[in-house]
Amino acid sequence: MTTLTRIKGYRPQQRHLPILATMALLIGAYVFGAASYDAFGSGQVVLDLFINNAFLLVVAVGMTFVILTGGIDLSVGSVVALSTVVSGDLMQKHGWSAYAAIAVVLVIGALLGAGMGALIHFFEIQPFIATLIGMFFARGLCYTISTEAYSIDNPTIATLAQTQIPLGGELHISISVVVALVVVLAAVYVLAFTRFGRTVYSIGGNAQSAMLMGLKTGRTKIAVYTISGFCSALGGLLLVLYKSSGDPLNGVGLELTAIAAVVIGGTILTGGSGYVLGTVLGIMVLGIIQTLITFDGTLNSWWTSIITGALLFVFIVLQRLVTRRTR
Amino acid sequence: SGGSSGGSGGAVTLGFAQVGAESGWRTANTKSIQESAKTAGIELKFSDAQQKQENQISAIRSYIQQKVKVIAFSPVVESGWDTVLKEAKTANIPVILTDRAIDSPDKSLYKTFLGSDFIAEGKKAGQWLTKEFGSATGQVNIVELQGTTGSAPANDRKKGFADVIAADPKYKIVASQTGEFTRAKGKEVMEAFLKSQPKIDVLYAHNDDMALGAIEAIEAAGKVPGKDIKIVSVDGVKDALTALADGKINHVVECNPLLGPQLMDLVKKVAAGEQVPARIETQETEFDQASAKAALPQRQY
Amino acid sequence: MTKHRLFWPVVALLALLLGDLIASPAFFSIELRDGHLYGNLVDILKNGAPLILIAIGMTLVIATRGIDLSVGAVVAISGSLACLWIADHPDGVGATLVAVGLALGLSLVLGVWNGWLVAQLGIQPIIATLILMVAGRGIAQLISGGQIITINSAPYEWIGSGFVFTLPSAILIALAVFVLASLLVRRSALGLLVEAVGGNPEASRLAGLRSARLTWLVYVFCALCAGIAGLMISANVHSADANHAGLFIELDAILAVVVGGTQLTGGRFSIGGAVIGALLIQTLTTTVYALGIPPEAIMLFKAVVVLAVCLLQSPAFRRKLRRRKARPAAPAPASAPEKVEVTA
Amino acid sequence: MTGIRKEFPGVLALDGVGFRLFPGEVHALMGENGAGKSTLIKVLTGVYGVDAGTITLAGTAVSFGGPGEAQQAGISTVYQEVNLCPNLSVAENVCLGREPRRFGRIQWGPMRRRAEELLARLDVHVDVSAELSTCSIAVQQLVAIARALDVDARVLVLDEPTSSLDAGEVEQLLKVVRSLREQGLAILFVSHFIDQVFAVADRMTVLRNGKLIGEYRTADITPVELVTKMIGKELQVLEDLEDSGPTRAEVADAPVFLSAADLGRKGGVEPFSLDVHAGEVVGLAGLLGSGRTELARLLFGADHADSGSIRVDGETTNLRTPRAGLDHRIAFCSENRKTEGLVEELTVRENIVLALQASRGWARPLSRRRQDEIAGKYIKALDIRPANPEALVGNLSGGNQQKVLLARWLITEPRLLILDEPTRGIDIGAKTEIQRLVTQLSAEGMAVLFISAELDEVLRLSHRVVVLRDRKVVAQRENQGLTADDVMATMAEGAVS
Ligand SMILES: Nc1ncnc2c1ncn2[C@@H]1O[C@H](COP(=O)(O)OP(=O)(O)OP(=O)(O)O)[C@@H](O)[C@H]1O
Ligand SMILES: Nc1ncnc2c1ncn2[C@@H]1O[C@H](COP(=O)(O)OP(=O)(O)OP(=O)(O)O)[C@@H](O)[C@H]1O
Ligand SMILES: [Mg+2]
Ligand SMILES: [Mg+2]
Repeated sequence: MTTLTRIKGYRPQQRHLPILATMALLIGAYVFGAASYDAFGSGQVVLDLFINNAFLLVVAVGMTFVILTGGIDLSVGSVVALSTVVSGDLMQKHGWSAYAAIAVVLVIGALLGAGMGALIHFFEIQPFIATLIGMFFARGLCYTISTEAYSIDNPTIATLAQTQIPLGGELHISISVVVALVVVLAAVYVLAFTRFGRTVYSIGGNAQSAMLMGLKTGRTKIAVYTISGFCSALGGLLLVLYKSSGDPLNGVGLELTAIAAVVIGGTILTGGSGYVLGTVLGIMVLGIIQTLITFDGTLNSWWTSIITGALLFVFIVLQRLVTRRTR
Repeated sequence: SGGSSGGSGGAVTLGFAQVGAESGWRTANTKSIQESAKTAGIELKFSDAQQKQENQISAIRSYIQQKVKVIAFSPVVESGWDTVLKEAKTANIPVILTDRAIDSPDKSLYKTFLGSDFIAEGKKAGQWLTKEFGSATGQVNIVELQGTTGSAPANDRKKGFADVIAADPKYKIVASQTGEFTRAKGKEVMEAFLKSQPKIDVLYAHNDDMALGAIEAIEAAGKVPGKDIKIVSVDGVKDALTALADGKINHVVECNPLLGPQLMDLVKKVAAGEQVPARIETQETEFDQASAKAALPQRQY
Repeated sequence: MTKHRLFWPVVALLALLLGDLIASPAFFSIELRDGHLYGNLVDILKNGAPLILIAIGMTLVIATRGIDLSVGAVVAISGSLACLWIADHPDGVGATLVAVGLALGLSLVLGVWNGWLVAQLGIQPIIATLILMVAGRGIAQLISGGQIITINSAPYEWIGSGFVFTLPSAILIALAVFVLASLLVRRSALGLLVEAVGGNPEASRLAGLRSARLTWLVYVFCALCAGIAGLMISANVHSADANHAGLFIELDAILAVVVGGTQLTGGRFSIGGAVIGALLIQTLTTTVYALGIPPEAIMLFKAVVVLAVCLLQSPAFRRKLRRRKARPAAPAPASAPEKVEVTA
Repeated sequence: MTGIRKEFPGVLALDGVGFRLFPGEVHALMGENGAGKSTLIKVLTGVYGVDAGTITLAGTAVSFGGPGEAQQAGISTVYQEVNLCPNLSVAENVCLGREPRRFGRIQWGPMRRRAEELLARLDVHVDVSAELSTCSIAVQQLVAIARALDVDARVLVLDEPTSSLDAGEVEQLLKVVRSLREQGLAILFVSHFIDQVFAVADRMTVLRNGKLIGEYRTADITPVELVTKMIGKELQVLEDLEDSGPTRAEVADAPVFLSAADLGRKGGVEPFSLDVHAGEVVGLAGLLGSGRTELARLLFGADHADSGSIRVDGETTNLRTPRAGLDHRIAFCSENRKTEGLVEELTVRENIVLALQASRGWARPLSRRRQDEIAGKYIKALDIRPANPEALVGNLSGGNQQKVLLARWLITEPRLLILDEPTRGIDIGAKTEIQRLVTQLSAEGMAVLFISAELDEVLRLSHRVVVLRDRKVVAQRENQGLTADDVMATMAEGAVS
């Protein structure tokens, strides 16, 4: 990487380094996979990464906003589950139309997020705790609605789920991927080109200063959690498309995966520095690790965990070394 | 490793997407599948989903990419498989379900189901109870240790049991709490039950591990498990059979994880295009003290 | 008094206990049975001991602005290794000591690993420890062969479910670690240095602190605490469950630390607060069982209780509450201005 | 503002303070460290609520919910500590919240240009797309001022805007302030530099210990009277400072304590050589960004040098970390007390003993009694207020925080004390005290490297002046008959020593 950039005579900005490093590592992993396993090199494997992780991507984008302000949102997994259960309940039990259910789910997600944001802003409860409460609350709601998974056979959902968008050759993506990419682009735009987005960064840089600079920090904080709640709800809906089911056990531990993706993507957990694009790459890293293991297909359960951890380690350490050396 | 692909050579390639390794039962299940694949000469592509349906789906997708001959998997949950199974169908790869069923109305998505029926297991436990306490007068106080809230075995074993005992009002579940399928939680919850419930006649545990934990709580409270409090549980792991042989548990309903050999037979048949029955139940029994003693020496897990 | 850092956590704990007393008067009954104390309160102490231990370790990690997600995995590894050794060796005090030594030794190594990633490579703690969290459970399963290892060794079981002078040995061990940690931290300069590193890492570096070494130390200590907790958990149920032992305990531990008044942003910490926090969480769990809250409602119940506890502790909330109460009573400010001056 | 009262737990910061500000005037708010100036400003702009009293703006009673609302009402403020976002670019820090937009989309190009313009007004020319954290504290301060000037304001509040600026920048700033006064703005100005205040203010209000002492027209009061009102007693000005130190000849005979040869760092300072004798005060002079801080950091080991070597007591050593510097009894008191100096949530006592404790290691704790003793001694010596060793440093006034930082390094009894802007934000009483201390310590054999934006101060204290320009040591002059103009000239165009 170092030599590559030097040849071009292009010095990447310090803050872009983690992203470039991650990208290079991803390409390396892909090349390695394609050389080692048949069928890995087919483009569909890359597209499947997006198809399989579309919902996670949306959730992680919301999480990126929160982490950029220096906060954290532990409730995302539960809100995802709640969204799938509420969709199931409304469509299967109460016979609602898909669109009405979708609207309600998104509103619920946003409201839950706003509630947590309000706890954080008005009562100065630490984000970790406030969203942990949200996590318990949303999961609890799931169980009260149903302890059993709904199988969703709503025709609209089925069509949305099974529509494949061909990309030429044998390649295709799903509608979820399109939704996820739209969310990513919107987030990139909001963070880079709107006053709100820059306020998000400034809060992460120094919340006290941001307040003294006269920025609307309170409103922004609440908004950030609202966005995360909304994204989780949307992620939940994509999961409904993915699995056609509403299961109260969905998304257990998802918050950690999302946080990990964001942080692997180069965002600093204390806030103020990072990019949505990094988050996309973070998801890809986690996805490709899993794909490599699946293609290998010889690992038993515990070796799967160990190798996942080891690959994570390799990725993170290489990323770290690359960014450090070029400094 | 790697580099081998499905269709090549004579060996049949089987892609198996396991739920995870969440319990000893599951590990025995995995082991049985891996070993019998070896003996049957089937090339096994194995993946562990770490209890996540998403992971299972993506594993199945990758099997489709790798063009394996047959796909088998133990569904994490019953619903949500239509999309990916349609992809498999389009790719002409037959699918076998193991251990748990799925609830898709489209039965053409999979060739067959091989596994157990959790509701039936709950029912068996209930039937044992009604036999055991059939002659008892007065109320029979039951405490129940549920599995992980929301999971299919917990839901079904609870339901099957409740259906049977509902027939007689003298059976009363006085306390029911989740023990999350673990010994530690089983013990912790039982400790609390023993304090909040003045009289407990029977403990029904959704799996053996919770029953084993509860036994320790009962002993610590100065009571005799199997006598003061009768215990019935599901699964049939070695430790539970030992406890059963010792009289600490009264009845165990088996849920057999060793379906590897049966599965490999099916895989070969399906790969050869033979017809197979749509549903195959694994061979399962129930254990009492005598049969536990007899079965113990050969118990592998 | 209300200014003391532990005041509100203790109030929250007492309030929860009071709620229990009202809901179920038998909750507090304690009797002597088989030569040891028996009752819900004893259970809280005994079952809460592992969480207390981990919360103590986690407090120090959090004080340096870190976080340790791998404690659950360390619990599983430590328990599995100890039980594996004991299952393979004839029982006795000697085997138990070896097993404990092995398990704690391995925990130490795991702590060194975490410390290396964080302090030496400079990887963000949450990710650095995530690696071990993921891989560690696999290692535990590798050790145990994926099966629950059941053991039968009285000396080992004593760690988790024994009694000393009618009191559960687990809580005594936790108490000992607590006293030791408190002494170590407050009698030496460790506490101050850790708080400085957590409060302002760059300033601490420029003040000549060896922050890498300190960071290393806290991760090792945390892993050791988790290792002991792992022994306790496995000893309590006479078996090692690599899959479930310590699952999600990191969340509970972090919650305990934060409820105990330590900020996740590092700096000032309170080990005593973490212990209170852990007891609070365990009390909550026992309450759920004792009151017979249905499993579907546990999460909602927890959400409500934790919310109440946090609001109670939140100065901002109390301020707002007071203002609301004060407003109708005294609408006019005490010293009204006599004359209005025109400015600007 | 009338009858303002503000109480913090344990501290009555403002007690019945009134204050008037008219359009088209510059009004100075004067007082010692901890008098309540910053608090008054924060109350005015809604950062703190008041316990009692009223604020009237243009005839209507107002009460702002926060700086945002105050800004909307036309009050633009530069708070005392640099309150900007280090992770954002300079341009953004200038424009944040008021970015030029089209259809809600931030126009980055115009924004950069606007920031450049605003900074140019203050004669600052930096790369506005650089991250703020890469800029020196002085540049940051100027950025904060530029930000405040950007608002379409009726009232401009400047809380110690000049504390780390050198003469040139100050002159530029005062020029801008005067022109804004012409435009009819009401300007509130806080500074500990009496001459600046007299140069620009029309009127002044004096606070002492949170109480209003009085309001005076600049024309009616002399500097000495003002200082007397501020501190409540006569101040003996220390004119005889220079005589108390060792003479130049003595110092030259003293052994060399530290010697740097071709020490340099890419992007920091170019390789330089420097000898510091025991008991010698070496002053560093240079313009903003000339590399004084960088040089100091290399000598301490805060940054790692790329080239050259350091010898301490004649032995070559490798100062890789601050810890190594500390072990060689070198102390470095950073110019940036907020981010590089203090741990705000710890107490005064804990901050004071931190470096000493670090050098002893964790296993040899200072006893509590010893800590109290040390803290008590320096609280008294430097007049830290409130005189409570258990107060949180974050709650102290800016000047008092600076004193705490100084105390931390003094107690390590270093052999080389590097002071980077030690008098930043310190009132005159304390400033003379610190200068006296430096002279005294050097007389006792301690070497001091003294950096200050105030050339006078440097000249008064130093035996030798090292001049930097464009991150390069351009001259080393014995301070014998050296005048400020001489040094200025060297700083500006450079010369061979
Ligand atoms: N948040 C706070 N909590 C407690 N005390 C405070 C707080 N802020 C300020 N104080 C106290 O109020 C008093 C006035 O402080 P202030 O910052 O207004 O002084 P100042 O006049 O600006 O001094 P300086 O010249 O050093 O900046 C000081 O004694 C300070 O310790
Ligand atoms: N013109 C500039 N543009 C961007 N960064 C600068 C500039 N000048 C200095 N810096 C940065 O500011 C930091 C401090 O520079 P340095 O502190 O050595 O200057 P100084 O002589 O101490 O001046 P002062 O502290 O008065 O600004 C360094 O990290 C340097 O990279
Ligand atoms: Mg001030
Ligand atoms: Mg400087």
